[in-house]
Amino acid sequence: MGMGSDMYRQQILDHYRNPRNYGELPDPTFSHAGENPSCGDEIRVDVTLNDDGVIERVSFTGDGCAISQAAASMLTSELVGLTVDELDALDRDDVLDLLGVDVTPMRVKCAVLAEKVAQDGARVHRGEAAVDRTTTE
Amino acid sequence: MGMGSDMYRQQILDHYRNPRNYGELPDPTFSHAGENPSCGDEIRVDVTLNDDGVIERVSFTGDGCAISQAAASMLTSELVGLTVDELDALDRDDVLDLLGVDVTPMRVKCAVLAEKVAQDGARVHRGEAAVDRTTTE
Amino acid sequence: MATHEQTSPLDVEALRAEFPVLERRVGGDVTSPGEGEDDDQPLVYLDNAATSQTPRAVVESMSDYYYSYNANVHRGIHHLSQEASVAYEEAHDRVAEFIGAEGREEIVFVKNATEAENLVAYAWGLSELGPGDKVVLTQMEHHASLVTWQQIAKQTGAEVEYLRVTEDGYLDMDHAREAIDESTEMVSFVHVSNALGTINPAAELADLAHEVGAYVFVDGAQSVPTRPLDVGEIDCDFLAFSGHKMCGPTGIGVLYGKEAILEEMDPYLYGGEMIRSVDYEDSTWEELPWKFEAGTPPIAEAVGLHAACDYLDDIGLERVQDHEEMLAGYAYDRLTEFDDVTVYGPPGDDRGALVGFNLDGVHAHDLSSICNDYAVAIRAGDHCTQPLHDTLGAAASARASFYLYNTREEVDALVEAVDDARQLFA
Amino acid sequence: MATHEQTSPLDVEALRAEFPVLERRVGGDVTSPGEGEDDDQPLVYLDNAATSQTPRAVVESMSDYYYSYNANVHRGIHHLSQEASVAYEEAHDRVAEFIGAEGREEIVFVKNATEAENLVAYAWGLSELGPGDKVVLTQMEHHASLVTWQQIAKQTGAEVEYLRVTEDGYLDMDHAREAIDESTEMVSFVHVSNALGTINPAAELADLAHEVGAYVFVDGAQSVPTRPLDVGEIDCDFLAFSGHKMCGPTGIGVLYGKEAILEEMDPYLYGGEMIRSVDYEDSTWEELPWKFEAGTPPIAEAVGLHAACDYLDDIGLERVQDHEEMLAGYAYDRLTEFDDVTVYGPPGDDRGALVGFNLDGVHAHDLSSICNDYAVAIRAGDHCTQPLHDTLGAAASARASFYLYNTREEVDALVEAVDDARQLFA
Ligand SMILES: Cc1ncc(COP(=O)(O)O)c(C=O)c1O
Ligand SMILES: Cc1ncc(COP(=O)(O)O)c(C=O)c1O
Repeated sequence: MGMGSDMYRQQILDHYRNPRNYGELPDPTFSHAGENPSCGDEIRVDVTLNDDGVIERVSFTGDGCAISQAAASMLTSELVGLTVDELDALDRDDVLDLLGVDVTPMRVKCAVLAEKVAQDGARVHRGEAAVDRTTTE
Repeated sequence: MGMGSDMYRQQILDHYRNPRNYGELPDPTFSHAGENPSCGDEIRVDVTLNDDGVIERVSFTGDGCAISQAAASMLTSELVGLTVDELDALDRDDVLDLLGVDVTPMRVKCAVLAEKVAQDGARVHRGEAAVDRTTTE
Repeated sequence: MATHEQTSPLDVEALRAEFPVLERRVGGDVTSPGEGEDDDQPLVYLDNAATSQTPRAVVESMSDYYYSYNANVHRGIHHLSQEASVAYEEAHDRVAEFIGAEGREEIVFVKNATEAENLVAYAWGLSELGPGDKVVLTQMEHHASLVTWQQIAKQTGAEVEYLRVTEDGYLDMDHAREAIDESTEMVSFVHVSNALGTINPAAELADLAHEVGAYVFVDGAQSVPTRPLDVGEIDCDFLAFSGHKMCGPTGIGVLYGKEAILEEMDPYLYGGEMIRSVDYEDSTWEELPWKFEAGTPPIAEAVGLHAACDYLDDIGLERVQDHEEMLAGYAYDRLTEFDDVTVYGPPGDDRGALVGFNLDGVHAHDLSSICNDYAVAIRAGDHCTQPLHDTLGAAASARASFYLYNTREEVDALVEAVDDARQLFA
Repeated sequence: MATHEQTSPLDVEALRAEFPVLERRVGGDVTSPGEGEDDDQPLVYLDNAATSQTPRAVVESMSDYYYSYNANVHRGIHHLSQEASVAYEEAHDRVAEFIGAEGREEIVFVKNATEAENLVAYAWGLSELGPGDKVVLTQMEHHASLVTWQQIAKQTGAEVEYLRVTEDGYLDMDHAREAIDESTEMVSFVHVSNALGTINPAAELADLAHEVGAYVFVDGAQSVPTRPLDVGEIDCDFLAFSGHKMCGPTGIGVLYGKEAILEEMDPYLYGGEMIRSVDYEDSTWEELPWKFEAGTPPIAEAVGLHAACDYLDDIGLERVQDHEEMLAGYAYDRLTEFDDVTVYGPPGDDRGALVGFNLDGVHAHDLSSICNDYAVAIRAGDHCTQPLHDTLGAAASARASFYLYNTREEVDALVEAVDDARQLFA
């Protein structure tokens, strides 16, 4: 293997090959989808909240580059137990930390897609926004 | 007077100040007008031909920069006695020779205006062209 | 007589060293310029309203682009493309900052100020204008806006009204208050006239337009390079200017537009980089400003324009303005000393950095030729304001225009050349 | 397997010395490019279809313009303006010669190939197209022509028909013969596909179009830079290409049009330099090509494009073509050795200077990122041919594209990087 694999560390490749939380939830509190047109990445996130507004279950489906799909897999693994406000407070550095590698400027849009989709979904659910589909471009 | 007067040698200035053949002919065989939009120069030439197609009388009217008006004055002084074919055979070097100075590229259009107007007028007269107004741009 | 400053706030000698072309010597004999002739006189470049000269820093920024990170922008993943993309996008940010815009969304790179006018005329005008609508221009418009709005109005059935210019070269504001009425959809005016030197009251005109719900398009081709300008203070909806008049390169111009308005507008040029998605049936558009930038943009030129903004801001636009107005005032005073010279436009202490004039009995082109014999580069013609020249009763005028590297001595050289022409043609 | 030449007719090492950027070393670690990181690997630039690199002669011609005769063109009487005007006009002559056009009247300088498409779509299409008319394109059109004609057709009620691409990446000429019928007003096609590498039979398509009285627009963005091209031989009515893909600068493109057709067309951008005369009521237009060049044109860029034509002709376009096709064939052969790599388009011995491909299970963007780790610059995406990619069933593809300064060793570096990606994702 060559010298060039930083952005594709084993952990990312593992999440890409074996995505966690992949699939659709039966009765989600909200679902939201989005895309990163620059790579053609697509992500849809399903979320179930309990009565206190805490995330109980999360899943995603999607298609696209390794960075976008691995980021979705990693992020969704972290969301259960967070409140919607805590979800809202996440920023791009949180995702980049999860990925554990530096992502080049042009690929940041891939990395943050799942996060933005989940956040927009929550906002639409709370009536704070009217985003039809999220896009990271 | 400064060093910069080549293009405005006394002869040219003289023709500009005192144009020869200025005015309109009473009964011209043909009249033709044209312009050089780059300087806004305008020239109209009246020509009388005799039965052999030889230029008998020439006059011009016009308005514009010194180069265009002096060239008209000098050229019209040379045309009497030429046949229309000889007029047609004149080229821009003939006018530049008459002026007796080198004319900068951007001003050549001024210099050749009268010549082009006379030639186009003759061509229209002979039915060889349908130029409404001549332009040297 | 001279009411303006006599001294410059700039260290002009130091500035001139940054412009290699100012060391150029040109042939004293106009009749055979160029090669093979002794280039014996130092160039006096007074044609800055047509195009400004370009400092080393700007030229080198572009060579550096070509020599170290030239690549196509947008969506490229490799190093060079990332570097070029960042540089290209940051050039938008830098220009936004330069004119006080909110951000890159409001800055569209086009090829020149003229294209900026056309962009709005096509993308907004063609669909929004119609019979009964009015576009208000001024009699002193440059052809860039005059011809564009005139032709788009013709195509849409809208009417054009031209605000009059007073005897002393000012915009007739009474006429403005009357003409800008409820039927007015667009008020487009030149900020600093490139023919008269008039500085138009941009904020006041913008107020008049906004009161009747019209948009305001400011032609900043002569103002952005020469004075501090803040789109927020003017509150214009659109602003157009060109790189090549502000120490920047040819091949790039800028359209500023308020984000909310640009957002509403359909694109005008179609192609790569401006689309969101395309299928064989239809297409959707990219975000601002890319929606209006079809095809490979002027990348090196954007880098150069960024450097030009840095260059001008380092000097300080207030000081540039003071310096130029000092020169324009001085030239005005010297030229009006000749009885047979007519200087157009407002008085010497209230004008932009240029002086348009005519010498009785001498065609402006002849005057320009004679100045050129003195290596004094001025422009002669209608300066793309042909209708204005018709109202002035002059087919053409001579124009000397100044920039940060010009000196009072250069004005003296101009005056000497004009005096020579007077004697020659006397 | 390899049926094409293995050796190059070019002295590539000598040529490379003219391109300073090719000495660039870039970070081996893609994750933090740029400053502060060891730039430790020599750049392998294989993104030439997006933009080519720029030789010293071209960059220096532009610096020389800025440093010694920068001035606005047209109608300027002073020395610098004369020199700049002559250079600007001669650049038209040089480009005319480069593509076998009759003269400068047929050469319009625009900002890029995309604008050339739009110019014709607006100036000819908007007024000439209507319901019942058909524009014939190909499924492999670049967005520059696809989106432009699609949108102009929508506005005018004309219909667009896309010529099919066969399984092996060729244009379906049976479909062409059927689709190009009496209702067809325009046939616009890409000469060399920037996604598939297909070389379309331009003269044959032009014949089909002319038989039914349609115009022919050739998108030469990829062909003009890479092979000898003569507009007379193709007999196209229009041709578009960009400076930045042919060793020239950004900020300039060319529209070639037959003189008689351009003559008939109304202008599309309005402003200075393109008018004959203007009053407050109406305007008349300049001669060709100036009628289509509103505002201050890309002067330095025209000088640079002239130098690029000289540069390419000195090398010889036949030799450039042979060299590139050798590289494309070699890359095709090497990449098709991998079972899990799909190469799009025609066989290796019948294609332009590029190879578009995908690696099973690996997104093209990931592949491009990994190549970048090897300092191999390739492009990934839909290459502005999104509808074509839909028909290929691929959202994106990776593309390596070659030019005169590339080597077989660089192809080897690409193949090594692709192989690394295969193993990494296996
Ligand atoms: C086939 C083709 N047509 C048109 C274009 C558009 O060229 P530009 O972006 O320079 O306008 C390109 C380049 O991207 C191309 O490859
Ligand atoms: C006032 C004014 N507006 C517009 C323009 C047009 O600028 P450009 O030719 O760069 O498009 C100019 C310059 O000639 C100008 O002086």
